[in-house]
Amino acid sequence: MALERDKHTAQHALLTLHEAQLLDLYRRMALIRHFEEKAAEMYTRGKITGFCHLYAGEEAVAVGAIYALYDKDYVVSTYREHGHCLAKGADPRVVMAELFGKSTGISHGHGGSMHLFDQDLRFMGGYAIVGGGLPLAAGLAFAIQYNEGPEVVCCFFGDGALPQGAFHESLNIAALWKLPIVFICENNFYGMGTLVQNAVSQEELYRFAEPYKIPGVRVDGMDVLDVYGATMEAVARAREGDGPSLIEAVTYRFRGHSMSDPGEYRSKREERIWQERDPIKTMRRRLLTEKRATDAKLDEIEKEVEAVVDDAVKFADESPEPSLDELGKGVYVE
Amino acid sequence: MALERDKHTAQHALLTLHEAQLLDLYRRMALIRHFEEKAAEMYTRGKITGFCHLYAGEEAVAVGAIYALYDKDYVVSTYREHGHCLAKGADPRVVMAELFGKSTGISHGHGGSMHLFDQDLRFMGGYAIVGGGLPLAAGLAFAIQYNEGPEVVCCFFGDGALPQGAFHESLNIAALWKLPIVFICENNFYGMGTLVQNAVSQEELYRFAEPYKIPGVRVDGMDVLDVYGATMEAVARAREGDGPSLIEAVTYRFRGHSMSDPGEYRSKREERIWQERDPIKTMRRRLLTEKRATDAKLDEIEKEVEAVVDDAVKFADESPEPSLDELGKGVYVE
Amino acid sequence: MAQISYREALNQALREELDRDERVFVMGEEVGYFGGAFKVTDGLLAIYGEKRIRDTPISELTITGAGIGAAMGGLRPVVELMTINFSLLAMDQIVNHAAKIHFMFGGKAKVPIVIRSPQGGGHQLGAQHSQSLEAYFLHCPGLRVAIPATPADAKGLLKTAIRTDDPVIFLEHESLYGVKGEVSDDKDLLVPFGKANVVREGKDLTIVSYSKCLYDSIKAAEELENQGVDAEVVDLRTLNPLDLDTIVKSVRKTGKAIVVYEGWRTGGAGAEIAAQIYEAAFDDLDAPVERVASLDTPMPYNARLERAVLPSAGDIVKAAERMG
Amino acid sequence: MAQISYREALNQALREELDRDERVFVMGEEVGYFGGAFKVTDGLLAIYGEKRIRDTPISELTITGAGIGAAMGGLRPVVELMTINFSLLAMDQIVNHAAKIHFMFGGKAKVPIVIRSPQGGGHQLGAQHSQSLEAYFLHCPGLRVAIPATPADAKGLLKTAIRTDDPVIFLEHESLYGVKGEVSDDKDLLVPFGKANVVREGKDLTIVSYSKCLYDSIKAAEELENQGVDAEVVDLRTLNPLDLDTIVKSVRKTGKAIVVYEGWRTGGAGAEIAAQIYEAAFDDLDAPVERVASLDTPMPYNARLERAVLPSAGDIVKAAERMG
Ligand SMILES: Cc1ncc(C[n+]2csc(CCOP(=O)(O)OP(=O)(O)O)c2C)c(N)n1
Ligand SMILES: Cc1ncc(C[n+]2csc(CCOP(=O)(O)OP(=O)(O)O)c2C)c(N)n1
Ligand SMILES: [Mg+2]
Ligand SMILES: [Mg+2]
Repeated sequence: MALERDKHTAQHALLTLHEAQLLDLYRRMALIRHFEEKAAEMYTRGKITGFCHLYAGEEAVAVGAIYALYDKDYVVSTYREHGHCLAKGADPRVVMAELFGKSTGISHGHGGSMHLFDQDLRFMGGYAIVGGGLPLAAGLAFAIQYNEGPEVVCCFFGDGALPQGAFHESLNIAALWKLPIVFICENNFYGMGTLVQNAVSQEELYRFAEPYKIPGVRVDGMDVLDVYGATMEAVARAREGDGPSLIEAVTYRFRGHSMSDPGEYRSKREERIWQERDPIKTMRRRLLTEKRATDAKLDEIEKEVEAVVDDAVKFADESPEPSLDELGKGVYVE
Repeated sequence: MALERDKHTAQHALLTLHEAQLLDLYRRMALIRHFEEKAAEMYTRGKITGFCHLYAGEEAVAVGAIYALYDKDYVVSTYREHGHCLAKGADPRVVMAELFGKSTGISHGHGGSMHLFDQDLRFMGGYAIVGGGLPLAAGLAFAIQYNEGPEVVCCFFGDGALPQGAFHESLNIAALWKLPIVFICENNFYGMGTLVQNAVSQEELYRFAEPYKIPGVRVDGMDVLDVYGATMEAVARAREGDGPSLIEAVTYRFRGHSMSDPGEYRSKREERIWQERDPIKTMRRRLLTEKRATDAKLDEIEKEVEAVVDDAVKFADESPEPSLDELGKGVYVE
Repeated sequence: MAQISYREALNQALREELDRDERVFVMGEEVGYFGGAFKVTDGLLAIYGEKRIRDTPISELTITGAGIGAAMGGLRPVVELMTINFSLLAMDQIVNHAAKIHFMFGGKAKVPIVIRSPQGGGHQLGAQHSQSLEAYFLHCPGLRVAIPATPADAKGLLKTAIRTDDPVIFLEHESLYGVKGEVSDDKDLLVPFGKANVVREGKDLTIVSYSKCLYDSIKAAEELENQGVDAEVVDLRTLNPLDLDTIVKSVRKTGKAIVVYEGWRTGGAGAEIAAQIYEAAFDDLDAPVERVASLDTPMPYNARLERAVLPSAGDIVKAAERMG
Repeated sequence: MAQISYREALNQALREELDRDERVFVMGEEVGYFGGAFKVTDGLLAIYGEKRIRDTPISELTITGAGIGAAMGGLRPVVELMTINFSLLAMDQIVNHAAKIHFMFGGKAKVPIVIRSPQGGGHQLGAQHSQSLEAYFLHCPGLRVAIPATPADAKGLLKTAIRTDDPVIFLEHESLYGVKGEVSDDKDLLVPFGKANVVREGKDLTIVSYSKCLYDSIKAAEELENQGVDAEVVDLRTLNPLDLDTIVKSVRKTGKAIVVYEGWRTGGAGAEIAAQIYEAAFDDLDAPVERVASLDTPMPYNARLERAVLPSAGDIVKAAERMG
């Protein structure tokens, strides 16, 4: 599939970002990848249960988009949200502990893999109802506008969410009220086993922005700088009061839909093609080619994040489970 | 508001339709108008209760569109459906009896003004949930396609339904599966007291067809021939297996939202402008100008439909109410 | 104290809370220029402006969801769903989101939203516009359910709802908006959740009810008085929390209970209330709890049929007679 | 007769009905190429093709509504909602449309749709993916509600559901798909709606249950046997129609009843069943009916907490002990 957007944004980002920033982008992606690989291992070993949807392959989207945000900006995500949560600054320890169902988990073991949340980080939650996060994100953006705040909301969802009524309703309300929100559709071509062309009557998903009179762009979701650049533009627009945008990030999940899906509906060939476009390898290649980093430095980062993830597993493993005394409690604030 | 579509379709229809057909169109519109005026009177006299949403002013839409259908084609409508039901061939007696809540009513007095239905006429119901009819209509179209039938479905809904999720979901599925359906959005500028530009981020509603890759056109909903012509095209397309279309018919309701709404949110001036575009007067003028009918003939039709409506009221009035013995029955088929 | 209508009482509560707390805002279809389909929000737009009195498109799912999001973002939304029938379009946001978020995220998120909506039959609006759906919300931990019968409670409970940090489903009744009663203008007077009101004392029989059925219950109690039966009438005010103590205290005294509700009989809130009465006061009961409710049928349009489907004072009297 | 799983039994029912009646088709997310999220429709696409085994976009409201429309157009749709949690997006089409259409249009329309959906907890899927929502559908006249526990009933009830002219909510349980049992291959064997099954006879206590809780009930009955308590176990099979006769006959005999259900305790189907038991057999009851159900809380992810939230055989035994 041809990407219609040219790469000048990515190129521009490469030129304007400092070396430390470029390495930071690399580090974040590497952290997510290692985290997800470890999560897969822990799932296989029975430490993690329930549904576990990994983000491996899609790191450039969360990292690139969230890098365009300030800390005070909000993120809303789906059940495939480990990456977004880590990119927003969550401590891998409490994320892994949540996957382990421990009381030290970011959602106190109540949420699990699909329901990470941190109010302080303004990571406003992973939601397991496809399309469910969009209205909430519009509401957060409404609150910002109401308070005349400078923040924006970045709302992630999959190609599978596009046919949901909530998509249309939320884009309409956001456009009508010029809410400060960036909708990021992670088009990884599949919703479970369903190809996007069997779910949406239009394959160029960004075109769904048109009737609402808001900008719609397609970016290379395997290129962290392209995602970053496009999100910067959309965020600036939202922050200036010019309303929402829709970004379609074309990407690919390297694993099955969840840990229990062998992904038999995809061809080995297709998987190989996309693996060659691995966002982390791509970034590494580019940093080396453009001489913005050395092999040694990047290896060091990989080691570093590996250690961080190992520590997170240790923390999660040693943490206690929530107490049975809590049973039936915590349902109401009051 | 400028109508972007030129009138060649209307002109073409005028030239190709026989005189009997033109008079038939006129008769249908006149029947609906008289019916609605009588319904208003009966409501004021307490013969009709509940919600009663009149179609006066919008007759050209139902009549023009449904004239493009065969008897076997299906119609799905809203709570403002007296016009569609009559245009589809319902006997005014049983429609009026339904409004009176009588057992002879088209829905046995169970439905009332908002819930007319006749399986034999393939008038598949008036629904009172805004947007609720669209998925049903898509399902009917699916059944046609499944049976490889020649029929099409014509689904009417208001501008107010456009922001509903069901609109998006239904257009997507209809487009994806190339269902034989014509979506007709009656844009009368208001959903209750809300102006369309305060509800939809795009005033040119037909543009919502674009992302689904289906045709979208705007027609003059005060011109029965324009509506007829555009619907003929959309129906032909649907019947040939080329899928759905979206028609936006720009129109105006001459009365309040329902009998209990004085319509204070609209200016007298605005109302006057639209009253001058009365679809029945327009048609009369045109038939006379083009010498396709005489004043006497048209007056005769008016008299005729008046008598029909008077008879309907008499029938309704004299009909019995459903028996209390039926209480709690009729909930299940089996 | 002034004699005002249920509608005005709600309007007053909204004004007072809008005045008290900048974070409170009202959102819904026709709440602004139109003043609300039932005129509950009449006049608010002129005072508070479009920022705080927000007309929305017809998008129940997203209006509700946006209210939840706004609540998570620090505001205190009062979302009006024009009638409860349309809440069925928003069930995902209500049940899967509003009710879950606080718990599911380990207690760190809160959703202080009020979803106001009128419900009920009696106006020949037919099957799709006459429902009473409190049972759905009662069967959903994480939600609070308030359902006032009187103007004073309408005001006091709405104020409490707005100040509560949990999501509240606030159910009004379409037939009650014109009902008048004494309402305090004390801006700090709240009616607490979970405190039922014994509106009539009696020793022979307990009639438990809420919302519009309260009036049928009172009327029945008056008729029963003529038959020498002294009925106590309890208005629950909120279904979650449910004030079982007050109910049980009454039933212990009278030995008989009738639960009156407008929802469909089967699976309605009255089934739960009855079950709890049995569980707490089985040995005190002289007869099985009677349930007086709507017949299990979609609502017919015809007025006579509709009247017969709905529970009435006469039905309550008959139930009392059945209990001997 | 063959020993097959609940999943295979459902699959067999679908095949037989697809073979029998050209109008039957299956529609839902992942029902085709993927074979169903729980593999219930596995293999059907290859046999019946895309026309009759239709994968859909993720649009629960419209999938359901389109099913209703297709039913009105003369087909016999079997719509799969991937899990019941997503039915909350389709409540408007289910409650406002499917349940109303036949009555509201004066009896001239019919909606022979089956909406199949798995529900239930126990797999650490958290608050948004572990619900049991039968109570919502029970509280909606116009719908039928089938909820099989065994492979034989899964097959027989699904066949009946498909042949019924009313809309049927057909609730499966995510934990039962692998359960095996004897299933007839008689293509004309239907399990009728409204006939409960006494799966274990006993004289001391009646345990009324359905779906997965039936197995907990049987296990509890076995444990109780060791304590010298002879429990009768009734599987309701359908909640609407409800076979009150069979329940009451049993309760008349035993004088004690426990209702076991996986939905939240408050406002659950068990409240209605209990209320009907009291109403029909008050004088035969030696103790109040016990309800064993899920705690009133969103489901926690943590496995230990989840286990404690769900009703268990142990809870049933304890309830029996409480009754003395
Ligand atoms: C409303 C709803 N319907 C169905 C599901 C089951 N489901 C979970 S994920 C998924 C596919 C979603 O695909 P997409 O949005 O593309 O996200 P991806 O998994 O590719 O990141 C489905 C159907 C759900 N969780 N919610
Ligand atoms: C889901 C839903 N929300 C709200 C309403 C209340 N309501 C009835 S008609 C209406 C306005 C609809 O306007 P439009 O679709 O433009 O149709 P028109 O009345 O102009 O023909 C509203 C808000 C409803 N019936 N259903
Ligand atoms: Mg996807
Ligand atoms: Mg309109």
